[in-house]
Amino acid sequence: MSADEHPPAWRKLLFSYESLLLVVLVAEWFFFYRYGTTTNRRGVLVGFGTLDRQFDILRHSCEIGLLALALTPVILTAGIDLSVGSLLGLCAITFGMLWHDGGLSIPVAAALTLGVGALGGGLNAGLITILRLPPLIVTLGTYSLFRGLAEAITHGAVTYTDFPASFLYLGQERWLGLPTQAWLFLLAAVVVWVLVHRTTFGRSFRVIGFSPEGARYAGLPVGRRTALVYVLAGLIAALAALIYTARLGQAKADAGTGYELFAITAVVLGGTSIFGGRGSITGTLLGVAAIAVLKNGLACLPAVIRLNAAEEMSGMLTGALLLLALTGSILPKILSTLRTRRQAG
Amino acid sequence: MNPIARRLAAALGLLLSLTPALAADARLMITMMPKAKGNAYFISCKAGADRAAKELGVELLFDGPTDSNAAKQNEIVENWITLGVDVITVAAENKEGISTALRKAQKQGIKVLTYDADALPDARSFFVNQATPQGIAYGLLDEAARLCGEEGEFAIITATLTAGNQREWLKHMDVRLAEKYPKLKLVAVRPSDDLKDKAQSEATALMSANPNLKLIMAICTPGTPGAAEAVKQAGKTGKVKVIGLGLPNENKRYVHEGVTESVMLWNTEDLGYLTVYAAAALAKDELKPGATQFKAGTLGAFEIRGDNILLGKPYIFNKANIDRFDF
Amino acid sequence: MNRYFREISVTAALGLVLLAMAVFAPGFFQPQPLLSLVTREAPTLVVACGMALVIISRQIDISVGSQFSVCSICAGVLAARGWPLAVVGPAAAALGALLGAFNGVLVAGLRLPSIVVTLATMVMLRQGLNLVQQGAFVNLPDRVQWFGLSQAAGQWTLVGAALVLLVIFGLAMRQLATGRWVYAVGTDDEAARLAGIRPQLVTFLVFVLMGLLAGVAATMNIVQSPQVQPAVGSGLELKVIAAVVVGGVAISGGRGNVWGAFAGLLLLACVSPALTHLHVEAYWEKTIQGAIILLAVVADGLRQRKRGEGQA
Amino acid sequence: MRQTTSAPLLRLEGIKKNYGAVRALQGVDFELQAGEVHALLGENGAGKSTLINLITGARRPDAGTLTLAGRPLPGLDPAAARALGIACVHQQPALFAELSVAENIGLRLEAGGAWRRVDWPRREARAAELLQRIGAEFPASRTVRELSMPEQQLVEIACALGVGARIVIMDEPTSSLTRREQEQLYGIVRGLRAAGTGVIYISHRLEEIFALADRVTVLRDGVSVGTHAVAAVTEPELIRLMVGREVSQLYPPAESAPGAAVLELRGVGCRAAGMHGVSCTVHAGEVFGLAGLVGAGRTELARTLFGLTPADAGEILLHGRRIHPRSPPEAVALGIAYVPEDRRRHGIVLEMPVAHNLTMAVHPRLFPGAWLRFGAEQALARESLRDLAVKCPGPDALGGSLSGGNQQKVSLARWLATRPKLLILDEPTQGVDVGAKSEIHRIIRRLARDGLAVIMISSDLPEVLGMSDRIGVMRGGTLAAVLPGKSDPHTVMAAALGQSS
Repeated sequence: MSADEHPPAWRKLLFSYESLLLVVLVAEWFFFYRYGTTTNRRGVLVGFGTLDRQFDILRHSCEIGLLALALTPVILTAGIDLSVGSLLGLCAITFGMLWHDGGLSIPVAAALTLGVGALGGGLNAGLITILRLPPLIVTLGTYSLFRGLAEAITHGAVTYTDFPASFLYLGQERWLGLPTQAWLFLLAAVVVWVLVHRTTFGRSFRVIGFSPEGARYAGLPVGRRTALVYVLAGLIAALAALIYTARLGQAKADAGTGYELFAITAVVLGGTSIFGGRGSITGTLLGVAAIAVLKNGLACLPAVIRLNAAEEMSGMLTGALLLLALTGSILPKILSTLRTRRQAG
Repeated sequence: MNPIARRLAAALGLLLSLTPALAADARLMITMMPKAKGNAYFISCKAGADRAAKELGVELLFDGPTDSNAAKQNEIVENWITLGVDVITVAAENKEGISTALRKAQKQGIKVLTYDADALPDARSFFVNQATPQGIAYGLLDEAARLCGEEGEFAIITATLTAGNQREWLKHMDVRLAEKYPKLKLVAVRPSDDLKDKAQSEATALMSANPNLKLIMAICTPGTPGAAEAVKQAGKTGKVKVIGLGLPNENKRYVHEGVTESVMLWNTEDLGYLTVYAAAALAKDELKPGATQFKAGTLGAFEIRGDNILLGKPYIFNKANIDRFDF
Repeated sequence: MNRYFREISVTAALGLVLLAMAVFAPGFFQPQPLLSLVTREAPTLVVACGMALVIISRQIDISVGSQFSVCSICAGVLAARGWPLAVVGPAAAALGALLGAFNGVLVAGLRLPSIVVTLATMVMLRQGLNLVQQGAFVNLPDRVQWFGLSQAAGQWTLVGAALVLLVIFGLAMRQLATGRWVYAVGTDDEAARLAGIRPQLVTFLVFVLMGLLAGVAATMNIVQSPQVQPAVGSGLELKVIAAVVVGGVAISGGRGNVWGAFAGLLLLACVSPALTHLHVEAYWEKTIQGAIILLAVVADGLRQRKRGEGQA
Repeated sequence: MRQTTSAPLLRLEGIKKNYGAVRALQGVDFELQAGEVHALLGENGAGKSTLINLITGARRPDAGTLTLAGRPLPGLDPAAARALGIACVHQQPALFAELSVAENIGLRLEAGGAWRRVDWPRREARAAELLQRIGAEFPASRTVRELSMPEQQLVEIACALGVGARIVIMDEPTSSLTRREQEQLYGIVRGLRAAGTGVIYISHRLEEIFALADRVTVLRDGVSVGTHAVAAVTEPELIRLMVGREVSQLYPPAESAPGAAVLELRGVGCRAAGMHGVSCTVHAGEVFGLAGLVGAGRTELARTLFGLTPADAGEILLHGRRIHPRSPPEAVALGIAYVPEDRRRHGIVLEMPVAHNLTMAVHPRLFPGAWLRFGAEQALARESLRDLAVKCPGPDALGGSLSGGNQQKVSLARWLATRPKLLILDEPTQGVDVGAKSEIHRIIRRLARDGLAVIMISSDLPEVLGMSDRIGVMRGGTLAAVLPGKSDPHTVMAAALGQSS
């Protein structure tokens, strides 16, 4: 998690947080591959090792993955956005409504939904940049607001379904061997990666994260850049909403409840500093993968299945992993202080 | 609490000493998915299911979302598909949502059965029908009407505003109200987020907001004791009647105190028991479309109407009979 | 009294709401139901006091909801096994303190960001509880409810207890050196260190206190009904944080007090029953609560701008 | 001149202190008599602040002994130091922004247990009395966040007085005080000395030391290179001791003839910043010094020109064209550069590599289409570092790892990279050691010679007089007078204070 995007020397790369995370991920994967794969009574290979399972993991982690992508720039600017999950819900039902009640064609409805997402992000952005309010609180408010609107619009009741197969293809079929939404996710990842690591935008995000005052005095457009990350977050949340709707074939006001926490967890696990400035998209992707593999892998362990405790255990382990990652990230600091102490005493 | 200790020990033990994989035992593998794992209703279903599994000597996997969540249900079903189980039985949180996953399972040659809440007909072979949504709705409403003398105000406490089955019941009730009980007035529908405490607060507010409220109907299991507690604390026992869905054990004390008139529920243990038996039969091709009857172990024969295996009429638990049940 | 502008304005807003209720739905003020509703909020108030402290010390704790649940269930289980409340209560408090101490060690000791630490502990505690309890209710013996007192007596005891705690914290935060230290640490921990205060220790103790209060609140909650549900207290953290922030406690630390948090809590808590009384459909609830939070912070923002602090 | 034979109040012997690999102090001896003002001199990074941290107990020495009035002090911590009557006036006040002045003072002074009751009336009274003693005009109930920098400094001093300290350490106390406040401070210091308090006085302003101190100890590279009676040394000697070399003359001569008008102000004002009716012209190739008391509106004017607080009155002309910068980006695009006063908060980003700091203001030009070009960045960085002879490991070193002087150079280099038409320097040499100071002066000169219009804000009167071609004097938010470069200090001071001389 180095602050500069320079293509780092192999040493730096080797000892970077990302590579550590990669090792964890691979270890995880092989563990589950070894103990989560078997052949069933009919002699068919089943469990974690199967290609289907791997694709399912991919499909299941796309929405949270997207939200994590959306949150990384936000957290780089030392901000936070708790409202992405709720916004996903709002966008999902907006889409359903536009298509079902509004009678619009899928592409038009989708486009408008993205607009709504950007709008929702814009609301956060406005309150945070124009009124200079703490993001945590603003998005805590919109967290309730967006979910509330979603329920108010549908009276909580309406569930939009019967989407055309052409749309469901996006969430349930494969294209060029991969689940369709995986391609979209990949695209989004590349775009955000370039934005964060290869453009002056990403650079300014970090500067703002380290020192908003410094950024302002350096003549950077702090307001516009900060606004951008929240609008982008809203936009990506809307995209996630579309994929979610396509995967389940239904749009409902409770879509994406609690996703924000998973996303934040993934981002922080990926080595992005909650204090801003430090972090990388690669890390976030690895973080998402680590959590997804853990969650789905546990669900393939006989022991866990027999206890029907997959969700609980993955939750607990993810939490533990997060704490470990944090402690690990400050380990060097602790060691150095200890060393100086030793010199002193 | 040694069950806790046991669970934890088991969890760790099994995780560390990596048990022989599922394939090792050549038994049928039947899965059962509740709407929400934590929900006492489904826990008692599981009790029955376990009993059946033991009798039949099949492996039963019971798993589901901790909170009623359609997306998670799909993910778990898809996981089961890749685990290559023999039968999947589901209490669907959302008809359309789950069906996509279930069809996928059928394509893989996995038998699919629904219970408690149905999916789309083409996504499963049979539906173990404890009572049609209409049956539940009408049953509750008729009971309410009887208690209110077919007139006056009543209010409803639901699980969440978004819960699918709840909406369906409400829909049927509206119809019934319009055509049969014009003088009966539904003054409010309040969500309890499946939290007993919130149900209690809501009920309290409902009573003070609607002074001549005659009855509170809770259509989610945590809601019924919550509402009852509220009425009891408001000192309106008898004045405001409580009915609703609920398990005997959670409501016994209120029924005896006369706070809760009656609790409606089919025998959930039997539901679980029957479901597993049907699943096993389905896997062994003993249960085929067109059958009109099905014999489930110690419970005897059940009627099959179309592709619905009927559990029979819901129970009305009241002072008289509630002590005879323990679930 | 510019310094207490926020507290005053929130109280005023609360007053307005109550006034409106008095006009449009006087039924809202029937003593018994009101007492019941207030009693239901008593534990929340206790947690809110703790959260106010945490946020004043420039930290945050989103694991309180899970702590609350864990303490409730453990207390319930002990009570169900026939332990006397006199033991169960303190035990729950102690357990809470222990959980708080865990957060405290990570935040104060290792200096990890509290929002992430408590995010992790929140998930771990909640899922751990699900794992062992599987959602099953815990039935309590009758003597537990209302401490075995009459209902009215029990309710007044709980409300009284909550208010006493509120007053104690209100005074302590203003009148005791320790209370001021929390503010000092929340404003600038390095300056605090130079002033001879030990910020790490203060932060740690604040988290322990938060956990302890969660435990106390849990006990205050289980005595209100004959059953405990494991899902109890889910979502409590956001409710409390919102209340505290609406009450004028600055998320940036060092500003605000428990009185404001109290007003904020009441304001948010009366939304739901108020809607019921005004016969407004339930699905507006979240929207309105969100709007209140935003309104409060927007008010802050505008005021700061007027003071020209937005500049530079 | 006092007797130095009596047992010293404080003695440090063979003090060593390392931060990780950095060897901050390598054997420092220092002694302080009761009732003397002992100046501590040294370039930035010479180890002055480390020494203070050791005396105040904020840090522990790795080796060496501290003895207070003959009693050795092992394991000193802030609380203990305070109890022993050691007080420090920090350069950047370490105050609690959200709390009242009274409470700030109280938290520092009041001893006693955690569970004691706070006696608010006594707090308020005591604070008020202290503030009145140092002649501060703001009430004790005021929240510190609402105070200006110098006002906060006064609060610090009030704390030091309040402890009834036997030893008072003052770390560049006057760096942001107005002349009047400075005079007051001198009075206070003399008062302390008369009361038998030992004062350790740190400053970069030699004239101050000669006005105030009895003895002076010079630190260089973490070693004490000698203690002298002030009466017995001369400025050049001290400077030689500090930098270890002869600094020929502090102020390079003006060699350039002012060219065409670059900036023209006509009655410019900004209500929010409390600045109004500023009219003047700045030419290419001239250094336009801005003198005046702190709070007279100099920084405010700079911030207005830079678009941080947009002007709401009058007109600004750049090369004869009317401009109205509403935000820093606009100002930068117009060719206006502003090197701010507060280096660490505004000047550079401590956590980022020097290279990033250097290119921050030229993103649009250096990275067309917003695409980062690392090669170009490195090249530009190396070039800038070489140009201004910045001492640092390389472009990838973190800004925070540089010494104050070098940080200032980086902050300056960042703006030179924008090839500005107008360069505004705000206290360019504040808290910078003598060596770097003269280098920066030479750079400023060079820039002027190359035809840049430079506005230099400075509270260091000799600097203004030495560097400026013309001197604008601000008072009460407006430009009070424009004087020729070589005017004498008194006229400038008089203009700043508003007396007709």
